[in-house]
Amino acid sequence: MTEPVTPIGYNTHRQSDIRLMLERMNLPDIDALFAAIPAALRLQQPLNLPLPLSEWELAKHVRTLAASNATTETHLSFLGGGAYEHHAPAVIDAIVNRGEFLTAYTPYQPEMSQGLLQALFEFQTLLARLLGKPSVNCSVYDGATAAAESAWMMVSISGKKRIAVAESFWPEWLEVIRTYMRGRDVEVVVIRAREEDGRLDQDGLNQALADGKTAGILVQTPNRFGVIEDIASLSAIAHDHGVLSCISWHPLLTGILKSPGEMGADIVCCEAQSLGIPLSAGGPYLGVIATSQAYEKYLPGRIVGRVFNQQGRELYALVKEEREQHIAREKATSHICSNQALQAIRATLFLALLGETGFARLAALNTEKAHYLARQLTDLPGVELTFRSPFFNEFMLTVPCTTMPLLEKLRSRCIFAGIAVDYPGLDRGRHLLIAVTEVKSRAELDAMVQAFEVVLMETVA
Amino acid sequence: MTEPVTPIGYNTHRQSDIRLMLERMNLPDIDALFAAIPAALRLQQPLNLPLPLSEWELAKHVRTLAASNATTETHLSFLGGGAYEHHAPAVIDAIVNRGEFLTAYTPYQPEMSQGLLQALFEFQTLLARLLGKPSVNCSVYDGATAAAESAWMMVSISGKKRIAVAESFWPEWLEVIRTYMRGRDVEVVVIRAREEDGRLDQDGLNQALADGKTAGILVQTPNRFGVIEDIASLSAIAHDHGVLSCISWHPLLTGILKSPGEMGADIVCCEAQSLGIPLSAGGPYLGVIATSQAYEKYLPGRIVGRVFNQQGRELYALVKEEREQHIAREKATSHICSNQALQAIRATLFLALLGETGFARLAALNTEKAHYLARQLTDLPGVELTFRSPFFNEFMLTVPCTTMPLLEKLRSRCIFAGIAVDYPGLDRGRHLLIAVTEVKSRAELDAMVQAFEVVLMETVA
Amino acid sequence: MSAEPVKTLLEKSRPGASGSQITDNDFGEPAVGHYFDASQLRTTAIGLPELTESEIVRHFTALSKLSHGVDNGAYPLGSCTMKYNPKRNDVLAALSGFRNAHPHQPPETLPGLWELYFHLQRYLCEITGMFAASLVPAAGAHGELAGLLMIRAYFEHINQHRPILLITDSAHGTNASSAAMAGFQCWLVPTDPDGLLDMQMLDTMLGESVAGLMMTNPSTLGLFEENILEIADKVHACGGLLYYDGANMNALMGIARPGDMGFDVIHVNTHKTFSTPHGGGGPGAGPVAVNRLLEPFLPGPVIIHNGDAFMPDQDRPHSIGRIKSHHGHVAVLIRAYAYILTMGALGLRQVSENAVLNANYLQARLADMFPPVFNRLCMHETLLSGSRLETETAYFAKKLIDQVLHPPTMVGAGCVYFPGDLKSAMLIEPTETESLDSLDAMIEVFRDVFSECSDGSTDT
Amino acid sequence: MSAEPVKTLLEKSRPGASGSQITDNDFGEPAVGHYFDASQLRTTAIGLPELTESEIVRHFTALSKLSHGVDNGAYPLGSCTMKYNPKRNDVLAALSGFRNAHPHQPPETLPGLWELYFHLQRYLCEITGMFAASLVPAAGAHGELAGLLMIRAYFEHINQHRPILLITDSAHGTNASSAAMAGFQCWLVPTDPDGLLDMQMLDTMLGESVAGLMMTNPSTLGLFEENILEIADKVHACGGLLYYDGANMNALMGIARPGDMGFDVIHVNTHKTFSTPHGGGGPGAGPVAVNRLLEPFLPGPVIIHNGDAFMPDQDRPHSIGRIKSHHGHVAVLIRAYAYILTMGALGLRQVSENAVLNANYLQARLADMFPPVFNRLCMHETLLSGSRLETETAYFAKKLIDQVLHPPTMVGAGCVYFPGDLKSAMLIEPTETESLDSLDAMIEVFRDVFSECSDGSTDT
Ligand SMILES: Cc1ncc(COP(=O)(O)O)c(C=O)c1O
Ligand SMILES: Cc1ncc(COP(=O)(O)O)c(C=O)c1O
Repeated sequence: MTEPVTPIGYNTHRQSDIRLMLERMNLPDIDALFAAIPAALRLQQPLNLPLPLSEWELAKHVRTLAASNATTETHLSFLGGGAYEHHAPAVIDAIVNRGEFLTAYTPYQPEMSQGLLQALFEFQTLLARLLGKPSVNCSVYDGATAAAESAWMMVSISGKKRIAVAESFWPEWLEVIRTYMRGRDVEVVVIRAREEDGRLDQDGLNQALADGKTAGILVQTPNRFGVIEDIASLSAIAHDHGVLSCISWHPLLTGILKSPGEMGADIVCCEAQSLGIPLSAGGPYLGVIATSQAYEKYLPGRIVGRVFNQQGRELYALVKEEREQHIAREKATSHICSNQALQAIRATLFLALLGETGFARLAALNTEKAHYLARQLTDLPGVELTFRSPFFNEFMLTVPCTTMPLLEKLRSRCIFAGIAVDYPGLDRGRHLLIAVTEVKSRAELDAMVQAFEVVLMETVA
Repeated sequence: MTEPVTPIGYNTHRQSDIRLMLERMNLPDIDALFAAIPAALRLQQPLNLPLPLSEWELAKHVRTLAASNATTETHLSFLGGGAYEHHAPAVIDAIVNRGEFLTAYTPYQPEMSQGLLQALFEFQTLLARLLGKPSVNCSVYDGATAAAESAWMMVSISGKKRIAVAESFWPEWLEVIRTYMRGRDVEVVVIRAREEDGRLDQDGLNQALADGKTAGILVQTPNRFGVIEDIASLSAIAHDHGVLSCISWHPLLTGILKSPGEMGADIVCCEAQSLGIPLSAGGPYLGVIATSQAYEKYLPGRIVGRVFNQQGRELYALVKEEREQHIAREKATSHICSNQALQAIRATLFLALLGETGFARLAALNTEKAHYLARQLTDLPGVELTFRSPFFNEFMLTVPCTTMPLLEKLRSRCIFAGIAVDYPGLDRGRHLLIAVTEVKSRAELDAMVQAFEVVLMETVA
Repeated sequence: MSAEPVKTLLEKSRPGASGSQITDNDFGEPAVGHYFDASQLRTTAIGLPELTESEIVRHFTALSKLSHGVDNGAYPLGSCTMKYNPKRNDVLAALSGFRNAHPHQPPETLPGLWELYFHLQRYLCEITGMFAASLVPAAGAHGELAGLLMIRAYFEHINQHRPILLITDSAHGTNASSAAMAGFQCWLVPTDPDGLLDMQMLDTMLGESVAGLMMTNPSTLGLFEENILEIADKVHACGGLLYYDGANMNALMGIARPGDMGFDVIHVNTHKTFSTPHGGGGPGAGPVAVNRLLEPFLPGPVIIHNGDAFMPDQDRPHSIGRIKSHHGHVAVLIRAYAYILTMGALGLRQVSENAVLNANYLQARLADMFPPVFNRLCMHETLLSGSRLETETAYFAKKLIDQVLHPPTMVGAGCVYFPGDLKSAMLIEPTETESLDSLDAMIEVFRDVFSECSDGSTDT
Repeated sequence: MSAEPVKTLLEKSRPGASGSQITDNDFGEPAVGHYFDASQLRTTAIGLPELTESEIVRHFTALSKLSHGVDNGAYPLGSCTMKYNPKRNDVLAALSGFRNAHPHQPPETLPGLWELYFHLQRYLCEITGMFAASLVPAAGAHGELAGLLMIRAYFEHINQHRPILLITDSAHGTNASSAAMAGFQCWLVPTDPDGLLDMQMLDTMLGESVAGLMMTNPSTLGLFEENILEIADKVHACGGLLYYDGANMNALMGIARPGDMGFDVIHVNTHKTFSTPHGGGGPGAGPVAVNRLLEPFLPGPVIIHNGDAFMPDQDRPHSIGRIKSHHGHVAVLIRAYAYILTMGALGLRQVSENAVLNANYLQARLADMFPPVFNRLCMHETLLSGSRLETETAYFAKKLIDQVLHPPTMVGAGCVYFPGDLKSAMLIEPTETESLDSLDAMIEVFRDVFSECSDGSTDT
């Protein structure tokens, strides 16, 4: 391999720097540094990778890839299913792109990171209010792993290796919960949704909990049908059986409803993507877990607190690290190390920018727009709400034709009309989950209704 | 008008704040503050403006407007004519979007603005090297006003109210020079380009300068035909006649050629858009003027220097303000107050990011790609370079058909193939100015040639 | 603000460290010398610094830490209207549909740009009470030049020789220098003891050689020119025109309009009134607007609605001609447009109400230390006297800076003129985006520093 | 770093100050209570702060000034590979075509995403010498979990009961906890006096209950495990598999490959080796790669080239199943992809050469104060002994901070383990993006602070 003349990419040393450094270290050449690597392992050829690109070539290439994807800007999208097209105020990007936040590591050194730590502390404070539980971790990977980690918390707290999970979780999330629980040999019992209203079957739940071997229940609201669960009753059932109640909560719901903490949940987990985090085809998002002080020691991940340093100055710092992997290792509450800190700052900014009033208004606007569209669509012949239960910004329709051709025809009109849903007990291929957020104008909702009507006619006919 | 309940937009006061403040000031209401305004002038109705938009409505609206424009991303563009599609490294935006730079005012208070002042000082230093003159102002509005302000500098220095300007300036810029000179009753004498090589007619120039009444000459290189002028000879002629030489210079040229200062120019002005400033449909760009120390007092605009403050600390500060409008008022060198400071920082970043080596390479790459395309195109039947003079990244072709249909047909293939040029003495409607920069790949250049050939056939036929 | 000085890029330069990525694998390292006249080829280095990207990012990040913007705190520079610059507008201005459009594209390929321009022209006319506008001027001073050249062109058009322009003595420096650039002779109209234009002097100065009067209202002293209708009548009566420097429009939006006051031509500073960021000195934008009489003289492009398309008007034979290349400061104007659409009519009125409220609040609460120069309510800014200060104002300013408060505009540190004997005055303009908490904090710092300065402890 | 504490948002809150712009003129202020169960409706305030946009921008700008990133200076935290994070990659990750794509879009509407994923999978396999990869894990620890679940699934598949996992005693905390989460029992393999894996102990520990050995190479002590081929043979010989924690890949790119060393499954940390910003704790990404044997067990999505389209493989019956929602950290992975395309093969090799050079340079130049714990050349990081320091390392760290230098990783301030009696050791990893000037400056600060600490002046 011939030596390149100038440093490539982000390398910094010139040949002269390297020579000088080697000289000062009394080494003949760079190769000497790698003497410990057995000769058999030393690569003799360059890696088989494309030639380095200039910044403009790279930009053109990646722009071309990006441009080939459909997006919420190329299509009128009503996709939800756990990820929502909300507006992220521009302030968020402006702040999180500041190098002081973007290019920092985990704030192990509190003195170097007071600002970052305060931002995370504020995140915990605001999320505690939103979720109704005082102890909040400053993030796990996403809503799905938050649910899985919460399940394990219940197992750890109770010492019982079984959890009861609502079948009406997002299917993907249920799969993640299963993957995580399989690792630790925790039994996952699934509780059905009632066919009449799409809510969790309380009889089934009572039955499942009857033998006293369950650690806790894990329920999502709104559930995979968009239906809002009766958290208070479910938590009461759990508590009647002496088991824990864990709710996977859509954080915007607190704009209208009591927090899950207020309604009796012992643990609240959530996907906080809706709080100012772009869709990004699925990630990075933001998982959060909140619980009561008593269970704080079971929380996975970082917690920021106020402490006194060795010089007696009060400051923000990572606290309660004895739970964490870098101290407790195989006994840790979780393995999480890198988390979603920057997304947590995004969420903090989002909540601050909306404020109490704006947050409530946003939730109301989402609700109203979703209900407006639901009303218009159910005016179409044969289209009805699958369940007559309360919903927030996402609802499930039963349609008088198979969903796939319907969705495809709408897609050819640049509309992502929703997600096809199947659930045992419901007619196959007849259900659509449709999400509406504040960003849809009335004109767009009306355009959707019009297109839906036309395509419905075509498809039914 | 009814009082809105919450502060609208970026307003900060709540009704309660306003009441409290008025109370503290012993005023009955807001209206009292405006008592000095005659009743007849007080608006009785709200302004006729659209209702306030939410951030997402605004974004959608402006995105729609933006999406309706063609751009260098929707079209393969060979447009130049004074504004060039160069790549601006991403670092530039990341830095200039930092609030400390973006949201600062002119650094009147040096102690609050050392970083900003240093950045501008560094701009002056680097531009001085690039242009070959030691005294650089930290910006005027654009290349055109830089030329006009330079013309006035020559008038002020010499006391003579006539300037000789090359007719081969960008036509728009020539118009700006005329507008500016008309204000101050300065006579503008225009010097023709030679038909044989597109360069300034030296005989014409000698003649124009013969009567000794001209302040100086103002020549652009590359000129409006893409042709590189012989700066050294022109400056020598000017100096022979005892008049000043001012060159409007493309800053990237210094990557290959001697700086205009080295070639004898007394004043150098330029449009520095190519140094990391986006096209933005024409602005904001960056005008710069450089000159020798002796003429520094005639420079328009800000100059940053090192001074000692009242506490004896050495710092950066605005200096030589006695030339400026806020001190000299009607006797100022110029009226300029707000300038293009942030664009100057962009240019500084651009130069630093490329460095000596990268800058030379960039200029070479531009040259080579332009010459590559020129060779391919002139291989087509009937297509030739109008002038056989040296050019940089833009060249003029004579084509065997009228340019307008040619350009339009290429446009329908999403190619902006160039700018139609007319100049007295050249065949009308037969000339195209084509710019090529580093961002064009060989595949794109070849695609252009192919399309050009096809369309040429169609158009000639 | 007290960190170590930062070495310059050239001091940090490590020749050979950069430039490796400026290549194209298809073109290699081209030799291009033969394309040029040998005598012109460069033979020595330019002397540009060489650093890696990381070093450059750190350098400028460090410099930013030694700078102050409204994002960092209050910026009460009088006459500068340093209000919050909305981040959303920065994003919109950077949309590819604007950012990557080339100015020489055929006009029909820029419909979105023209639509935005057309409406912004209209909104600015509505806000100011004018008839037509051109967005092209690059800054306030540039707008002045455009406006004054229109006045000049108008009189040339009607064959009147009017070489003199009246300017108020408190006028911004640009007014006089723009007037000079437009070829006018400037006569200064003095300020009367109440801070208003001296009406008697105006009478004596007006005449057939006078092209008009250039003023701002509220004036640079922060006062509303109460006699404006009378002034306009007088100027018009003798055939002159009235120029409005709109730098102080932040006091009047939705309250009163220069057009209604009788002004014939105006400019506004988007980087003041319409919240576009000032970028440490610019770029700004200074749209001009005119009454019906002067419309033909507007510099291009002027965007018209033509059938069903928005387009630059190609037929403007009386225009004063181009005053800069291309279409004006597009990326700045987008922000101003977005600002107006966010605020709406009531929001803009609130802006002016709050801006005036804040200035008066400061004036009232600082009066015991810094009595207002003119003992009356002010508009969006207040001129305070430093007469009770026992130190120099520069020292006072330094002490404010030590408390991380940006000082107000003072003589020698700002670009306004204080007529007469006001060497120790300071002009404060808080703007509407400072909260009551922020104003109170500011007042407290003033109070602390004032009493510190009164202790005789003027050591440096 | 010594500025005033900043009040919290809640302390600054002014109820009623915000939220006005959260409306839609077509929908007004909707009342939505009736859509929900009355008993669930909220009756008290949530308690969110209310501030204006300007106040919020200032708040977080102020907080940022109390934080440190690689943009601010060297960040030599051992084991964290804090190198320069290219700005261009941030821009590319934010392109609308990625940023505004919904994860539930039909896969055929995301061709650009899959193409990028496919190639990134391939590049990572090429760099590490593995056969196939999944990009979905959210971070290094998540990659570990995925990898260990694959090992578990493999043994279940071949019906072997192997409950034990060997882990080096210097292993990162995540290794042990990921192993626990995957249901393994952890046995720690000790380090020998040379800092390498104790081969004799390995022999005694290996057996039929052992699923495999998890290690990083270079180790967390900064040393290359010279016996790796022998180790791999031993582990494989008794039927176990070898897990490679790729957090230290920055030492080896283009030099040697874990696949060639015999590792069966690995993860890499894009936020270390591939320059994606760590955002103050995350998000990162931890792609996993495996040999042919383990390929069927990879968690989805795995992108395949199918005819002429890139697509998620829908047919993976043996997959361990989903480990998180959706497709992984798209916005992070784009950056890693862009990084590799910018560097190319030679650039990546230069990275590792320079990273190792820099660590050794520091080791050599600091040796008189902080002798290396293991007296030999190190790889990309070096473990230094604090035994000659007359103060506590925490005090030394504080003094570095006073000089605005981010301290290296120390016990209690970082997430690595130092086996044995290394309480006062520190792990320094400069990375390749620190220049010689920067290293020399760092050395000088160390020297100053060291001698200060040796003067007995340990006052706080
Ligand atoms: C009253 C007044 N007029 C005119 C100007 C000039 O505006 P610009 O700086 O945009 O040229 C200013 C700017 O400070 C001003 O305050
Ligand atoms: C050696 C090693 N392994 C694993 C990890 C965990 O990676 P992550 O933080 O991405 O989960 C780290 C992170 O510091 C590490 O240094």
